[in-house]
Amino acid sequence: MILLGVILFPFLSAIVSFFLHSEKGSKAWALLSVFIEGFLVFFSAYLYSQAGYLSVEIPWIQTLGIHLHFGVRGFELWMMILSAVVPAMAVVSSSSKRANPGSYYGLLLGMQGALMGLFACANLFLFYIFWELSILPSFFLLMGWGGLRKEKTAVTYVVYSLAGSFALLAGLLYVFMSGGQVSVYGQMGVFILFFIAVAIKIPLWPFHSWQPDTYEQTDHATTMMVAGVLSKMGLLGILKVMLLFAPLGAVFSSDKVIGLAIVSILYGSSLALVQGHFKRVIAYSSLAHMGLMAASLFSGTSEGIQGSIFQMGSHALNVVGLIWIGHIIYERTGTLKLAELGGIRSRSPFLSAVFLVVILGSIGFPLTNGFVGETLMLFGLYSVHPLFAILAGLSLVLGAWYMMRLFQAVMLGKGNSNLPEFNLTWSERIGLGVIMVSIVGMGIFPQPFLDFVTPSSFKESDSSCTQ
Amino acid sequence: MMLFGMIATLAFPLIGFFLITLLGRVLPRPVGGWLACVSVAGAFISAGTVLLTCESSATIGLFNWFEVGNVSAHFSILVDSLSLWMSVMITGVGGLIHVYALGYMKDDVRLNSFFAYFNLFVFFMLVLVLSDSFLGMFIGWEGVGLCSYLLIGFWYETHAYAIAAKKAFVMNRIGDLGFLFAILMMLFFWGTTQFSVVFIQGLGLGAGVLTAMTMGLLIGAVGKSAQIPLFTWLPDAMAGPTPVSALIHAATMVTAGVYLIARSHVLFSGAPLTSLMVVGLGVATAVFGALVALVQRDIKKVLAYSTMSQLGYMVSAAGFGAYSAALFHMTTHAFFKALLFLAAGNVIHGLHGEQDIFKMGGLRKKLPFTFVVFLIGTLAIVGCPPFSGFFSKDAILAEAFAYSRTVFVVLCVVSVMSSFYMFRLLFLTFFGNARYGEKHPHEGALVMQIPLAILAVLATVGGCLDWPQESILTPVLGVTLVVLALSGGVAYFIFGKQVDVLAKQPVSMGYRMLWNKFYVDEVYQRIIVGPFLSLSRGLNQYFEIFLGKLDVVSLRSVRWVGYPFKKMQDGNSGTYILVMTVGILCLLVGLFL
Amino acid sequence: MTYLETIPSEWYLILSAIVFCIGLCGVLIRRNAMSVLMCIEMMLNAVMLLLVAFSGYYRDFSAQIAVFFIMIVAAAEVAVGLVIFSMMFKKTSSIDLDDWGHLKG
Amino acid sequence: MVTLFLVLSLLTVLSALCVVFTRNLIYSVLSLIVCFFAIAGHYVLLKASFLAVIQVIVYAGAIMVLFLFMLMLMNLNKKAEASKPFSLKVVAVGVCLLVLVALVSIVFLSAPRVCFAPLAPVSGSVSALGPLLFNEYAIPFELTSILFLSAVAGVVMIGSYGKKAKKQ
Amino acid sequence: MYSIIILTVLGIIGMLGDMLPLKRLFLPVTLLGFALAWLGYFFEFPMHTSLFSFDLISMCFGGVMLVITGISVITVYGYGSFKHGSEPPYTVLALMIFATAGGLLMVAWSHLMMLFLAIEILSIPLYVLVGSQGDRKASQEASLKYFLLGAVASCIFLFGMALYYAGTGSFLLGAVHPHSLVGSAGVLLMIAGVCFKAGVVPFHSWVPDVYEGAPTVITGWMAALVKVAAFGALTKMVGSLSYSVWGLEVMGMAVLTMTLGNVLAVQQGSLKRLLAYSGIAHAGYMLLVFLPVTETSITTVFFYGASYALGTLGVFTVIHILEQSGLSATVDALRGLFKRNKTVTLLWCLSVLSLAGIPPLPGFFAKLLVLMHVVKAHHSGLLWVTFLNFLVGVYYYFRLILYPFTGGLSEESVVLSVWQKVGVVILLILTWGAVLFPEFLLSVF
Repeated sequence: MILLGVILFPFLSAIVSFFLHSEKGSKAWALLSVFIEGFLVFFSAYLYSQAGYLSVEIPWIQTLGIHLHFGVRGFELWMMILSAVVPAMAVVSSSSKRANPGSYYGLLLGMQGALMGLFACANLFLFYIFWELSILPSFFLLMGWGGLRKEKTAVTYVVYSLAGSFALLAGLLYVFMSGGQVSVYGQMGVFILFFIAVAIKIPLWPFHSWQPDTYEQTDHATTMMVAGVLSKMGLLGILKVMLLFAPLGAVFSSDKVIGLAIVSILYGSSLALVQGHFKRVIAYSSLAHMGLMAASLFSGTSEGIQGSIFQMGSHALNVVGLIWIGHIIYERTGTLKLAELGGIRSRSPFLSAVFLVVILGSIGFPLTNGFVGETLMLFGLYSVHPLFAILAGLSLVLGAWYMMRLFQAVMLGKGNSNLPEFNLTWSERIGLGVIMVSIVGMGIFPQPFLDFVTPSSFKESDSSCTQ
Repeated sequence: MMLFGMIATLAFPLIGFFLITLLGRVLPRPVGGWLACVSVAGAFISAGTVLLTCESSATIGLFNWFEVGNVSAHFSILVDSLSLWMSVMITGVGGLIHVYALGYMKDDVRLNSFFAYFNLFVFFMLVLVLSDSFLGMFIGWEGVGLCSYLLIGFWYETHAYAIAAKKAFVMNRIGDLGFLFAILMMLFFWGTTQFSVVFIQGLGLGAGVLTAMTMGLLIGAVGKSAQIPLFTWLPDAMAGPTPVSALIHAATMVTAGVYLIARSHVLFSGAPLTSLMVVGLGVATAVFGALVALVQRDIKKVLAYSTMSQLGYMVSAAGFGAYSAALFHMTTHAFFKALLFLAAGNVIHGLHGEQDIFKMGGLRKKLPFTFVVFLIGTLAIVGCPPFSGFFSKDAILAEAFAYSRTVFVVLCVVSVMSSFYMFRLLFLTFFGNARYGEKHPHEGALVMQIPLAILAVLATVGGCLDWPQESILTPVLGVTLVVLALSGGVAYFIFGKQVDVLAKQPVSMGYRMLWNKFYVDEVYQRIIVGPFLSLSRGLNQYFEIFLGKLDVVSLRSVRWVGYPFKKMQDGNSGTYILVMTVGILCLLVGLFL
Repeated sequence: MTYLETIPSEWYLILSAIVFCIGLCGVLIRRNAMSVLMCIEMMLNAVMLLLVAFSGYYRDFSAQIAVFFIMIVAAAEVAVGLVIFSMMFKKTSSIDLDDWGHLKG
Repeated sequence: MVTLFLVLSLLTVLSALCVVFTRNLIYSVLSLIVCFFAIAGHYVLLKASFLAVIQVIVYAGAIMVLFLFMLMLMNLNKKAEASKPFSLKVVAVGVCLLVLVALVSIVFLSAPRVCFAPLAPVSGSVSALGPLLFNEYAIPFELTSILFLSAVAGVVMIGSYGKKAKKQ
Repeated sequence: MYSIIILTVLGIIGMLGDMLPLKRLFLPVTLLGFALAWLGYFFEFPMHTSLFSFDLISMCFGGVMLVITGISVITVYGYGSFKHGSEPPYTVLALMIFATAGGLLMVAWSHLMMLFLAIEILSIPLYVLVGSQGDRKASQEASLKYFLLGAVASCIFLFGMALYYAGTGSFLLGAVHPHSLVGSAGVLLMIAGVCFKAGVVPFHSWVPDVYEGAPTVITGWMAALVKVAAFGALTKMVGSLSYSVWGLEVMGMAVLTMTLGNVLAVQQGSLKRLLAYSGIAHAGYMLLVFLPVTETSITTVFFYGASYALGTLGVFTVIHILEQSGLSATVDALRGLFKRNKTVTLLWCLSVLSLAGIPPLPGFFAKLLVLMHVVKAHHSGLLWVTFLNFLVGVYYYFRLILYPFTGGLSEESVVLSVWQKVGVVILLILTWGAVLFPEFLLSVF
C-alpha cells in the first residue's frame, strides 16, 4: 500500500500548495512535502530490499480493463529515488521570490507525482496516462515562469512530446488489441512506434530540436526536472515497455538504434562546443549523455544495461548540480550568456570547486560517479562492436573539451568589474556540498547502488532483452 | 610493516591535501606550505623504509570497487621493486621541489591552494605507480592530468594560461581514451585488469588483438609523455609556475608513459609491430625535440623540448626492450632536469619573471651558486663522463647499438644536438654581455638553494646508483668526450663572447621552420580543430534552424491544404445550400456504387 | 377500377421529385429571402403530396396524420421566418441574401 | 381519371416553374397559390378531401396571405428583384437537374411494386382521420402545442426587441 | 412522457414569469424541474409504443441534456446584459426549456414523424434564441442562415422520410428490411437531415457562422445540446439499419469532417469560429464510431458526447465571462488571464485539455474508446488519418492554452456574478468527477 502513498501524496500536496499564496508558506510546504515524499520512497526501498517485489492493484475502469496496477522492480525503484531527490534539490534551490509561488510549487509536486506514477506503473494504459501527464506540468511551468521566447518553445515542446505520446498510444493500442502476444511482423511495427515515442522523449538526434530551447527558456527548477528525470522516462520506456513487448524488434534493429544514438552522441558533443548560453551547453551535453545511455541499453549486455541505469542516477545528479550552479550565477549576475560571464572563481572559490567536481562527474573522471557508468556503458558497447565503443569514447574527449571551455568561460579570467559579491547562502552551501560529496561517494563506492539495480527480477526481463 | 608503510605513503599526501583545503583560511600563510612539505617528506620516508627493509613483492588489497556481471575492479597496492623505486623517486624529487616552491611561491596570494594541488598531484602519481591493476593506474593517470590542468592554469587571470591548461587537459584526455580502450579490451577478454591476470593470460591472445591492446596503451603513453602526435601541450604547459614545470613536466608525470610501457613489457614483447612503433615514435620525438630546442629563446621552452627529446630516448629504449636502461635514464633525468628547471626558476625569480635568454647573459658573476648548479645540470644532461647522464644515456646507446645501427646513429646525432643546445643555453644565460637592462638579479633564499644543492649532488652521484655491468667505458667514452669538446667549443664560439646576439639571428627558411616548431600547432589548428569547430557552428546555425522550421513548415502545409475550403465558407447562405445539395447528390450517387 | 389502380405509384414519386427539385432550384437561385421561403414551402408540399399519394396506395391513414403535422410545423416555421425577415428589413431595409454575408472565413 | 391526373400535375409543375423563374415577386406568390390549389386537387383525387380543404385553408388562405402582407409591408413589389450572377444560376440549375435525374433513376431502378393489396375502398377521410388523430396520435398532437408555444414566444421576443430597448 | 410534460409546464411558467410573483424563485424551480424530469424517466421506464420508446439510450442522453441545460440556465441567469432592470430573462429560459424538451424527444422516438417533430421543437426555439440579440447585425444574420439552412435540411429529412414510407410502407425504422432502392434513398436523406444538426461536413456550413453570430451565452448551450441530441438520434437510427446501405457514405463523411474541421480550425483567429470548427472535428471523431456499429459504439458515443458537452460548456462559459468584462471574443482576449482570474483559467485549461484529449481528463478516455473502436474495426488507413487529425488538433488547442499565460493587455481582474461563479464551480466539479470516476458513465450500457 505504501506504493499508492508514494504516488498519491505528491498530487495531494500539489493540490494543497495551489491554495497557498504567501511565498514563505508555500516554499515551506513544498519543502515539507518533498521530504515526506523522500522518506516514503526510501521506506518503500527498504521494504523492497526485504520483500523483493512491491505491488498493489486496484480496479479503476472495468469496461476498458484498466486497473491501477503498480509494481516495482529494482531499476524502477532506483528511478523513483531519483525522482524523489531531484525535486527536493529543485525546491531547495528555488529562491522564494517569484510570481504566485503556490501554483509554482504545486506544478512541481504534480510533475513529481506523475513521474512516480510512471516509474511504478505495471500496466500499459497507466504507463501512457502518466507519460502524457508528465508533459502538462512542465508545459504550464514553462508558460508561467519561462523566459522571453517561451511561447514558441512551448508549442514546439508540446507538439513534439504529444506526437511521441500518440506514437506510444498507437503502439499500445496495437499491443492491447492483439492481446499481449504480438506477431513477429507486428513486433517490428510496434517497435518502431515505441521507438519514435522514446526517441522524442530521450531525445535522440533527429527528434531533439525541442530540447535546447526548452532547457534555455524554462526556469531552473523545471530544467532540473526535465533534464534530470523526464529524459530518463524515455530510457525507462525502453526498459519497461519496448524490451518486453517488442523483443524481436529490439533484436533486429538494435544496431540501427545504436548507430542513431552514437550520431546523437557526436552531434550533441560537437554542438555543445559552440553554444553561447550556459543552459544550451548543458542541453547538448545531456543530449550526448542520453544518447550514450540509450545505446548501451540496446547493447543487450547486462553490464551495459546496469551501467546505463547507474548512469541515469549519476547523470541526473550532475545535471542538477550544473543547473543549480547556473541558477546561482543567474541570480547574482542576471545573465547566463558565456560571453558576459567570467572571473567568478576569484569571487567564490567554493562555488568553483563544486562546479569543477560536478564537471568532472559529468565527463566521467575516475573517482566520480560518471566514470563507473561510462566504463560499464562503453564496455557494453564494446561487446557489441569495438567501433561503437571508440566513437562513443570520442564523447569523453569532446566532453572534456566543452566542459572545460564552459568552466573557463564562467569561472576563470578576470571577469568584468561590476560582478557582484558571491556570498552563497547556507542552504546553497549545504545543498552543493551534498551534491559534491555524493558525486565522489557514488564514484568510490558504487557497489551498493549497482547491487540495488540488479535484483533477481531484473534478470528474467534481462533475459528477454538479451534474446 | 610493509602494509603500514605503503598505506602511509599513499595516505600522507591525501591527508595533506584535505588538511590544507579544509583549514586553508585558518592557517597563517607559510604553515600551509610547510604542511605540504612535511606530508611529502613523510611519504618519502615510509616509501624509503619499505624499499630498504623488505625484499619480496606483494599486493595489498584495500577494497573492491565495483563488481557487475563478469566485470570487476578492485583498489589494491602492488609492492615490487619497480613501483617502490618509482614511488621513492616521486616522493624524493617531489619533496625537494615542494621545499623549493616554499621560497619561489612565497609572495603568491593563493599559496595554500597551490600546495593543496601539489599534494593532490603527488597522491595521484603514487596511485598511478602503486596500483596493481590498469583501472587503478587509470585513476592515477587521469588524476595527474587533472592536477596538471589545475597547476598549469594556476594563474588563471591571464587568458593564455587558462587556454594552455585546457589544451593540456584535452590532449591528455585523447591519450586517456586510447588507454581506456585498452582497458575495455582487457575487461572484455578477462573481466579484470589485474596485472597478475593480464600478464599471465596476455600471451594467450591472438597477435592482432594483442597489437590493438598494446596500441591503446601506446596512445595513452604518447598522450601522457608528450610523444610526437600529442606533444604540443608540453611547451604551452610552461605557462605554469616553474616548480610545477619542474615536478610535473620534467620529473614525474611525463615519465608515467615510460612507466606504463615498462610495466606492461610482457604485452609489448608479444606485439612486435607495436614495439617497432614505439621505437619509431621515440626516436622521432627525440630528433624533433632536439631540433626545435636549438633555436628556442625562452629558457623554459628550451628545457621543455629537451625533456621531450630525453623522453623520446626513454620511450625508444623501452621500445627495443632496454626497460632497465630506460628506467635508469628516467631516474637520472628526473634529477638533472629538476635541477635545471629549478635553477632556471632561480634565474627567472632573480630577473623578476624575465624568461627570454636573449635578454639575459653574464649572470655568472651575479648568480654564482645558480651558475655552478646549472653547469652541473648541463654537464649531466650532456652526458659528460663523471655525471649520471653519461651512464644512463650511454646505457641506452649501448642497447641501441645492439638493436640496430640506424637507431644508434640517429640517437648519437640527437645527443650531439642536445649537448649543443644545452651549451648554447648555458653560454647565453651566464656568459656574454649582460643584456637584462637595469634589473639587478639576486640569489634565491636559503630554502630555494638547499634543494638545488641536494639535486646537484644527486645529479653527479646518480650515475653510480645503477651499475653499468659490462664496461662500456672503452670506445664509447672516447667518442663522447671528443663530441662534447667539439660541440662545447662551437657553442662557445657562437654564443660565448660579448656579441650582439639579436643581429646574428639567421633568417633562413630552416630557421623559421624550427622557430615555429615545424608549424605543428598551426597544422593541428587548421586541419583538425578549425574545421571541426566550423562544422559544428554550421550545424548549429543551419541544421538546428532547419529542424526548428519543421513544425512551422508542417503548419503552413496544413494551412495551404485548408485554404480552398476556407474560401468555400464565403458567408453567402446560397453557397451553403449549394454545398448541401452537392452533398445530397453525392449521397444519392453513393447509393448506386 | 378505383383511381389508384389506374395511376401507377411511380408517377407520383416522379411528380413529387420534380416539384421538390424545382423548389430546391428556387432556393438556390433566388436572392430574396421571401422567395426562398416560398420555395421551401413548395418543397414541403411536394413531400406532402407524396405522403398522401402513398397513404392511399397503402390504405394507411397514418401518413395523412403525418401530413397534418407537417402542415403545423410549416406554419410555425413560416411565422418564425417572417419575423426574422422583418427584423432584418427593419435593420437594413433589404432582405437580399447576398447583402447578409458578413460572417465568413 | 388519368387525363385529370395529367392535367393537374402539369398545372402543378408549370406553376412551380413560374414561381421560381418570374421576375416580379407578386407573380411568383400568385403562381404559388395556383400550385397549392393544384395540389389540393390531387388530394381530392386521392380521396383525402379533408386534407385538401386543410391545404386550401391553411396554405392558400393563411400562409400566402401572410406572405402577401409581408411583401406589401416591405414594399418589395416595386423594383424588380436583383438576380444572382448567371454562372451561379447555371450551376444551381445543373445540380438540381442532376438530383432529379438521380431520384428518377432510383424510382425506376427500384423493384416495381407489383400491385397494392386491394383493400376496401376508403370512404370520406374526415371520419377516418378524426378518431385516429385523437386516439393514437393524441400525444404528438399535444407536442405540437409546444412547437406553437415556442414559436409564439419567439416571435414576440424578437419582434418586440426594438421596443423594449427604446423603453429603457 | 412525464419528463416532457414537466418541461412543458416549466416552459409555460417561464413564459408567464413576468406575471407570476416568483422573481427570485424561478431558478431553483427550474433546476428542481429538471431533476424531476430526469426522475420521471424511472417511472415509465422502458416504455415502447408505436410512437415513442423511452429506453436506456434516451434516459442517458436525456440526462446529459438536462445537465447541460441546467448549467446553461444558471450561467444565463447570471449573465449581465440580459438583466433588463435586473429581472431574469424569462423568455430566453422558457425557449431553452422547450428546446431541451425537443432534445429529449429526439432520443426517445420510434415513429419517424415524431423524430421530425422533435427536430423542429428543438430547432424553432434555437432559430429565435440565435437571433435574440437584435442590436447585433451578426446575430440576425446568424439566425437567418440557421433558419434557412435548418428549413432546407428539415425538407430533406421529410423527403427522405416520405421516400422511406414509399419504399417500405411504414414509419418505423428497421421494421422491415428496405429491399427497395427508394427506401435506402429515403434512409440516406434522413441521415443527411440529422447530420445537418450534428454539423457533419457536407452540411456543416452553418456551424461556424451561427456559433460566431449567436450570443455567447446561447452558443455554448446550443453546441452541446444539439450535438448530443443529434448523435443520440443517429445512434437510435443507425442501430436499426443495415450497414451496407449507409456504410461507405458515412465513412467518407467522417473522414471529410475530421480533416476539414481540424484543417480549418488551425487558421481561425476568432475564438468562437475556432471552437466551431473543432466542434465539427469532434463530430467527425464521433461518426467514426458508427463504422460499423458494435455493442461498444453506443457507450463510446454517449461518453464522447458527455465529455464533449462538458468541454464545450466550460470553454464557452469562459468566453462569455470574458465578453461580459468588455473583451472581444478573439484569441487575444485570453492574454494574461492567468494573472487576472485563476479559477477561470483553471476551467479554461481543463476544458481545452479535455477537448484536446489529454489524460486523465474525460476527453482522453473518449478519444481512447474511439481509437479502440477504429483499431478493432481494422481500418488501419482510418487510424492514421485519425492520428494526424489528433495531432493537428493538439496544435491549435495548445495554442489556446498558451494565450492566458502570455503578457496581458488589461490587468484588472475579471469579475463574475454570483450565479456565474456557481456555474463555473459546477463545471469544475463535473470535470474532476469525470476524471476520478469515468466508471460511472462508462458502465451504463
